[in-house]
Amino acid sequence: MDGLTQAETRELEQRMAKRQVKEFLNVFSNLVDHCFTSCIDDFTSKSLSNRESGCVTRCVQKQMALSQRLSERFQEQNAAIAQQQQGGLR
Amino acid sequence: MDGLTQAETRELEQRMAKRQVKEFLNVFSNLVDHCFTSCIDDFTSKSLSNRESGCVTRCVQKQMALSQRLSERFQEQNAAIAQQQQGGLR
Amino acid sequence: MDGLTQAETRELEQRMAKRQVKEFLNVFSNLVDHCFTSCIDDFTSKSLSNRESGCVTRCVQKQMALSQRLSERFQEQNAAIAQQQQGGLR
Amino acid sequence: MSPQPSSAEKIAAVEAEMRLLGEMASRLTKACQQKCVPSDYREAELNKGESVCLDRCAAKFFDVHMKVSEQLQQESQSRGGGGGFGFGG
Amino acid sequence: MSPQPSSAEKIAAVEAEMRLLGEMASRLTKACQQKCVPSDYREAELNKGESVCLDRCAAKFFDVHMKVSEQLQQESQSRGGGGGFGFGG
Amino acid sequence: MSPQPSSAEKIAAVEAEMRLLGEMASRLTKACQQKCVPSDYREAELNKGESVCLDRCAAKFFDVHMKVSEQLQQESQSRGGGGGFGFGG
Repeated sequence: MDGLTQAETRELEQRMAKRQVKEFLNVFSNLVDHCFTSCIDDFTSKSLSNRESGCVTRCVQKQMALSQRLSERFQEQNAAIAQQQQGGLR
Repeated sequence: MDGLTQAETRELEQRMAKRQVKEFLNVFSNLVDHCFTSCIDDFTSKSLSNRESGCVTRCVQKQMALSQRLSERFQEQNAAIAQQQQGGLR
Repeated sequence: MDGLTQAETRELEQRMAKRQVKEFLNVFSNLVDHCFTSCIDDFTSKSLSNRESGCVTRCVQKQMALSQRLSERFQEQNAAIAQQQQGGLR
Repeated sequence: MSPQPSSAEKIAAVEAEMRLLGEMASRLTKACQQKCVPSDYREAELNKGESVCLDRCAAKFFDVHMKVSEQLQQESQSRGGGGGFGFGG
Repeated sequence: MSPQPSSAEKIAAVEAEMRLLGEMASRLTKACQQKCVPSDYREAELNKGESVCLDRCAAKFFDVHMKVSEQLQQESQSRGGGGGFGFGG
Repeated sequence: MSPQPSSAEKIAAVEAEMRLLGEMASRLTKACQQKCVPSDYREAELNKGESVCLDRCAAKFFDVHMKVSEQLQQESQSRGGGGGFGFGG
């Protein structure tokens, strides 16, 4: 951002890339946990039933739509707050 | 603590200060999550109702009193245990 | 693992040891939280009742058996997946 | 020596900012998913009601975030510094 | 300079792998304990039913893990990169 | 070279200690808040019953912490080292 040299900008980009990987893995883990907990309830067999399998597929799709939507709201609000005030608790 | 040089003590103090910021942000996040989950239940409007707003205020106050009280108990117990035994699982 | 020098292997082993300590402390904390939440429900006294104390003991034993069993399944599955495919999301 | 933040400090600050935003986004997601979307997953799409609920939920989450932040600042001012949280150091 | 990963990179990669596996194990434990073992702790041993439930639960957890992973890869290919997650950057 | 811990090690140890205490405090708070304080927040103050409950809850949390710690140490001794936790490394 402001006042960084080229080398610093490159360094920052690398860190950001790592952070994005971490964040993605987090989102992925939460998705697995949430869809597993929500969809899996039958332990009479060790393989996924059609019902469970379908539920997981829909869960992932719906969660992605949800993340997408909340992410848009998040960015809007964030931009609005950044404009409105500087400082304070972020 | 024991056996640190002045420079080391300064380094340690800086780290502690960073740790306190982190800890504070954690407490803050938990407070937001808990009071949001406990108080917000009406999604017919996008702004906080008076009831919700009052609930959040009381929630923050009560949680601070609770943290304060548990923190005192924590420090007492910790001191007692530190005296009573050295080593073992901390 | 493959292609590490002796010095690197030693460095890696030290890191692994640290990681194991961290992991153990995590398991320990989760155990305390889970057994506390599951077993403690009487706040008419400040010391553990016999019932609570027995429950905690059984909780720890059962959780260790559970961890042991899931750990075996985890390693089996992991080995199977590692063989079956390389790459993809880990 | 200089009053300017070093490169390392500037980068650390941007990184910390990103991490905070990422964590907040993930807490927002968790909170609003729980409030607005039933966990039986009979449909793969968000329906109209869920979508509207999520938008309002996000707005309220931000409001609560601001409100708690202001309240803590007032408390910490009226107590003069340190604040009521004994934990953490 | 060289296309070879440095020692530091190799060590970091193994460490990251260990951390991921450790986290996955802990999430598996949490999920399956909740599904298979009642929290009243009247017995100290896993009974037969609980043991079988845990084995199946672990298998299903892995299946869901793989399934979600594949689904995300498909989605991210069909959208061409970045993916639908706006968070975390 | 020397058997003395280096400055870096001493500082890291104190830091780790602080982190552990901070995490324990936060887990204690979470556990006892759940046990003792209803989440409807009709009052801003802790009442007498809640306060007494929190004090007892804190004492019991410490007791459980010690008890679990002792039990794990016994188990790990009777098994000779490594312990029953296969996870994490």
